[in-house]
Amino acid sequence: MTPDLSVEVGGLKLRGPVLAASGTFGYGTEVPLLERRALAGMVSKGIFLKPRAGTAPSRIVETPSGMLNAIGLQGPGVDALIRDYAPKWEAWDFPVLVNINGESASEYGEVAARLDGVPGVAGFEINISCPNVEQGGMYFGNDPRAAAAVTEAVRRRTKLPVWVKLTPMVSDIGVIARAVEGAGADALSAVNTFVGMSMDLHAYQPRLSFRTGGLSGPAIRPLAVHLAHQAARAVDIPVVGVGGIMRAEDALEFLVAGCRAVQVGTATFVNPNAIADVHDGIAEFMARKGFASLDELPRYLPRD
Amino acid sequence: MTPDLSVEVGGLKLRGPVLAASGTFGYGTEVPLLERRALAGMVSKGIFLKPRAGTAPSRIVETPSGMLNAIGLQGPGVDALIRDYAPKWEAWDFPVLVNINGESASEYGEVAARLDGVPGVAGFEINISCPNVEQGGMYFGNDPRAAAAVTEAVRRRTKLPVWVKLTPMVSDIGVIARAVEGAGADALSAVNTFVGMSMDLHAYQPRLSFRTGGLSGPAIRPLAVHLAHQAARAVDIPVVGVGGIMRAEDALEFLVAGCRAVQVGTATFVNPNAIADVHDGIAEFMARKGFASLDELPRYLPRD
Amino acid sequence: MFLTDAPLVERRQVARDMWVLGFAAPDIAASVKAGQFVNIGMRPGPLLRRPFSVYRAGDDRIEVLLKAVGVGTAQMLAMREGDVASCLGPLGRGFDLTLSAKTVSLVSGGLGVAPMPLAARDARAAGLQVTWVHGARTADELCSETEGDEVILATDDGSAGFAGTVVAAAPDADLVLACGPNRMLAAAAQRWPQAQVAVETYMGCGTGVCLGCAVPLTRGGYDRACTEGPVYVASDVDWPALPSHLSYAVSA
Amino acid sequence: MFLTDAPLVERRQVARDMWVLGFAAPDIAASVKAGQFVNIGMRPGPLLRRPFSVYRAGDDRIEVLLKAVGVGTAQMLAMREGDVASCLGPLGRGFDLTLSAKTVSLVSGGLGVAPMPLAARDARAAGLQVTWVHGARTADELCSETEGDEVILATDDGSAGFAGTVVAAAPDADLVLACGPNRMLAAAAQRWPQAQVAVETYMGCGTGVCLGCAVPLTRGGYDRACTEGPVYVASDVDWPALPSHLSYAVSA
Ligand SMILES: Cc1cc2nc3c(=O)[nH]c(=O)nc-3n(C[C@H](O)[C@H](O)[C@H](O)COP(=O)(O)OP(=O)(O)OC[C@H]3O[C@@H](n4cnc5c(N)ncnc54)[C@H](O)[C@@H]3O)c2cc1C
Ligand SMILES: Cc1cc2nc3c(=O)[nH]c(=O)nc-3n(C[C@H](O)[C@H](O)[C@H](O)COP(=O)(O)OP(=O)(O)OC[C@H]3O[C@@H](n4cnc5c(N)ncnc54)[C@H](O)[C@@H]3O)c2cc1C
Ligand SMILES: Cc1cc2nc3c(=O)[nH]c(=O)nc-3n(C[C@H](O)[C@H](O)[C@H](O)COP(=O)(O)O)c2cc1C
Ligand SMILES: Cc1cc2nc3c(=O)[nH]c(=O)nc-3n(C[C@H](O)[C@H](O)[C@H](O)COP(=O)(O)O)c2cc1C
Ligand code: FES
Ligand code: FES
Repeated sequence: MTPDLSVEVGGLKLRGPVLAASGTFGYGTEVPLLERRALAGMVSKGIFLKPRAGTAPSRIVETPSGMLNAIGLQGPGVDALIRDYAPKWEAWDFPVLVNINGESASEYGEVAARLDGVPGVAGFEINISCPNVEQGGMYFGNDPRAAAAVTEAVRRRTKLPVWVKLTPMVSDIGVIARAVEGAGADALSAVNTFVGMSMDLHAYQPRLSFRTGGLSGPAIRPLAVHLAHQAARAVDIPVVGVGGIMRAEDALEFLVAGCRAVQVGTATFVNPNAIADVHDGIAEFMARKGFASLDELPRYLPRD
Repeated sequence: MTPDLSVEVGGLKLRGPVLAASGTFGYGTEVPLLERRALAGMVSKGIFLKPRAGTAPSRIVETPSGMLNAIGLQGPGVDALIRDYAPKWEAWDFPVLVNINGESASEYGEVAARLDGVPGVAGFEINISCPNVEQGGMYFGNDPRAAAAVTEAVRRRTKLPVWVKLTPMVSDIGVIARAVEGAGADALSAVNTFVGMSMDLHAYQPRLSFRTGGLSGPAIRPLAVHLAHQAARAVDIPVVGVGGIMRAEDALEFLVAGCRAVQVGTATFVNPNAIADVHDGIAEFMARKGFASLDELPRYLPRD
Repeated sequence: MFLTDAPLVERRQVARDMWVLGFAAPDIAASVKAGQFVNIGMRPGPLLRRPFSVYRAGDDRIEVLLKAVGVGTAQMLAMREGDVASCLGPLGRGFDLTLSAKTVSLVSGGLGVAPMPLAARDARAAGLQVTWVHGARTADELCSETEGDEVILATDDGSAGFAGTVVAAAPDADLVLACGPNRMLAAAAQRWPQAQVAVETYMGCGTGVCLGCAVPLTRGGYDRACTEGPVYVASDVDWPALPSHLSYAVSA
Repeated sequence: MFLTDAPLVERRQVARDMWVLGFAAPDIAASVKAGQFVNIGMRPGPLLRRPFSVYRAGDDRIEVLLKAVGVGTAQMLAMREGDVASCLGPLGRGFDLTLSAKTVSLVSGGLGVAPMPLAARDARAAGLQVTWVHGARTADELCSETEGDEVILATDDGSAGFAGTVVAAAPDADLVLACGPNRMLAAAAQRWPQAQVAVETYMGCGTGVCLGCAVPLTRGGYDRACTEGPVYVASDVDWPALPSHLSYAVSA
């Protein structure tokens, strides 16, 4: 018996529970080795309204079981995305969500409006880990009101599914999760990278030109599982787990912790077939345990 | 030329910059292999007023480049500490700080008062990552007012040095750092463990009996360096860096990031001589670079 | 306690999937007592050391017995002669053989046979008459090595020796030393409350400083398996509160 | 692009601390072009793969040239024959030898000699006359291997060949291919703006998806060294904005 791995998440019917995480899969036109049959969906690299050059090198540094990145949301802007990538996505057999960014709630809304209805764009993932210029550089994702305002601004401009990608840099992720659920989010992605720093002992300054970077990879997995679990306990909409998934067992930890699906990021850098390997490993686990569908997988979601 | 590694931190003159972190060195009576000459000081396992049994097993689980622990502050209580351990500490050639805990600000103060003046107790490290029962299970360390209240409660009951150990589970560690500095702290230790979770795929429940645990080890080092750096930028009192230090280079990252000293925790589990190795490696680095004392080490501490 | 970089000097198979690895570690070999363990670390490899009972000791070397159950043990079994692992030990309190007794039964299930060769050695040195009782799920999982002593075998499926549990198969004796899965030890505790049993817990440090290896006690509170244990008087352990399976796996 | 578990089949020293490792990787060997690289991963080992120019290819194997500069390279040099590494490649755009030219200078500093044997092979196949120019700090750091071509040597300390930089020692040619520290390449760019240079950046993926390997361009913006590079026309790179040393070390 081949288990049924299809899931429905935040308005999208997916053929499996494993998506490609934003910023780790480009626009889906690279990674030629990937066995696409296993890819349930892709979240594109984060985009702003206008083109952005990104940060100066060095942009990456490895850390124990992880890596810091400060890419600075380099990207061609919405118009080029519509022209160069969306037409390709239209032909693909899995949905593409666009990871959208802005320096104000209205800029987020504007990006969504421009992409709404463009063939090939299946939905949005709002990245609220961007600096909130209106509030003086704080992050939208740290403040429940700002997070809700961004979500509403996007919600008003599109009928497509809206997912919100939560930042882990908060004391209580449940508060933010409830705020964006209330503002109309269809699903949550948990979590984005953790802010970290690494010092160069030759130059006596940070190794990254941006000083700090976002930590991803297996190092953050236990933290991400906890945050995704806390988010799942706080809301009724589905939660998509992200952070440090390298193998099927890692993805299954997120699913058991209450997530409906997962995203794989850094693992793809190490293993271009990571998504297929994770998908196949989940199928193998389900078959071995005798679960016919993901609904049968036991979840640990105490409400206390 | 042998470099001078002595430092003064928050009211204590230390023979070097490397201390043993709380909860990873017991009461200093174990770790027989340790070359004590290199140990600048020890922070004892966290203590409450009354004895505590701690959490049920399993208490530990390994994660990539890290480990989760949920020991539950098992300990004999203040009276047994005074009777069984302080007399030993009195004879040692390095200072022992007691890591103190409480469920209310006044309990912290009470613990400090009982230990104040006990020979062998050189100072306190306030652990504000304890659940604040008065505020319904939130952590003292998440809230600047609660953190300041605890610091003041201890400050009023002792003339000994008071260090405050910050939790990383906050949006802006600078706010907490400034609050406890204002409340009379002599130094800050940054940081405690990050809350994480790991799921058992046989039992479909958390691997730790306490559900969640604190993540320590090299996995968290880039996050800890960033937080210690942010704390050092926010205050004028010294900051002691903690988190994932395995080797001298790791300690030097914290020192370059603005810390006055460091604590080594999980590394001792892996290498009982870790503290001596880190100390000796710092001395070797200083000699190689021609620095006569730690004051000459360049610091990266922009104030913007 | 010694900390040494120990080269692999020996490797032999003793049951299906079960191997003995020998490491050159003279100081540990000279001082280890039955029931004590070593904490083995690898670089590169998982962060924490892995605890293993010392299986045999002598000729400047220690031996450990293992199966691949996760990343650490798989990596150990992939070592080639000359590769080096870091060994910390001997650790913990071993079996107490100073008690007045004439006969001893060494009762082991599966990998629980690990401390028994040393136990047999020390028991004989103390003038005791030794009986081995060793069980496994099936015949080819039985450890093929003994020290020339009489062995009572048991298998769950009856494919060799007594059909049933090793605890049921064992004769009484003045002294019972037992090691195996915690579930088996709980059964042993029912039959022989005074048995000395070597328990397994998840360990952080192995040296008494982390309090990770908590063993729940019938008198209340927790002991450290690495320091007060891993050998306990069976009736001192609160068996229902001790996790009976530890099937956690670390991935990169 | 191929992903393959490649056993180590060869290992030889070619200068002080400098080694060539050969891996059995038939598909990569058959398709790699000069200036392309492979991304090598180890389990257990550091998280990210490590990029290496392909030094030679043929007989179902690829060779890479390296020194131990950190954990990854140290671990690779500790491999024994038969040990396996994961190889992903060939990656990147190599040297363009389709340009009309009669002579080519291969200018390399230190480990920058890595892409040159393949460059010499491909250049000869394109009918070009090849001159090697290879420099290092001192004589015993010069790579001892060439493909039988004429070699102009240079050392900073004058202990062999020309005393001075490799850029100063090199003759002009219709085509200049250069590889070495970014600082050396910046000097090459001054002298030969049209030279093809293979740059080094910190890489996340090697396959174009992470945008980590940014190369600042004189026309503004950034390229991906792993995809649009690692070979660039020297004048296209904004050298002051490209980090000239990458001395980061990862620890466990
Ligand atoms: C005192 C003592 C003596 C032991 N003696 C032996 C022996 O002689 N032979 C033998 O094969 N095994 C022995 N074990 C068990 C052995 O330590 C584990 O099987 C080993 O640590 C697994 O490592 P892994 O990386 O392969 O597994 P992982 O992938 O990490 O996990 C798989 C299993 O190993 C357990 N485990 C992992 N890390 C530890 C740790 N640090 N401490 C305790 N358990 C852990 C997990 O709970 C789980 O059951 C002993 C354990 C203890 C506490
Ligand atoms: C296209 C390309 C081709 C290369 N070809 C060769 C070659 O033929 N021979 C050779 O010896 N070296 C080559 N390098 C450099 C080589 O990749 C690094 O020396 C190696 O990654 C160091 O790994 P480490 O773990 O030993 O060092 P670490 O301890 O990680 O760091 C030490 C040094 O390696 C650099 N480094 C670490 N990881 C990476 C990474 N993922 N990408 C780039 N740099 C990194 C650091 O910046 C630092 O300079 C090449 C690099 C690139 C980008
Ligand atoms: C190089 C890189 C670039 C990223 N870019 C984005 C981005 O543009 N938008 C976003 O929401 N997340 C971005 N992320 C975060 C990932 O989508 C993911 O949340 C994070 O890496 C944790 O997952 P992982 O450990 O599987 O990589 C990026 C991560 C990396 C490593
Ligand atoms: C097993 C264990 C127990 C700990 N107990 C305490 C404690 O009682 N009080 C405290 O403030 N920190 C405690 N800590 C946190 C450490 O002191 C330190 O802040 C943390 O482990 C990060 O440093 P490391 O990565 O070097 O271990 C404990 C850590 C571990 C691993
Ligand atoms: S394993 Fe750390 S106290 Fe026992
Ligand atoms: S290394 Fe990832 S895009 Fe070049």
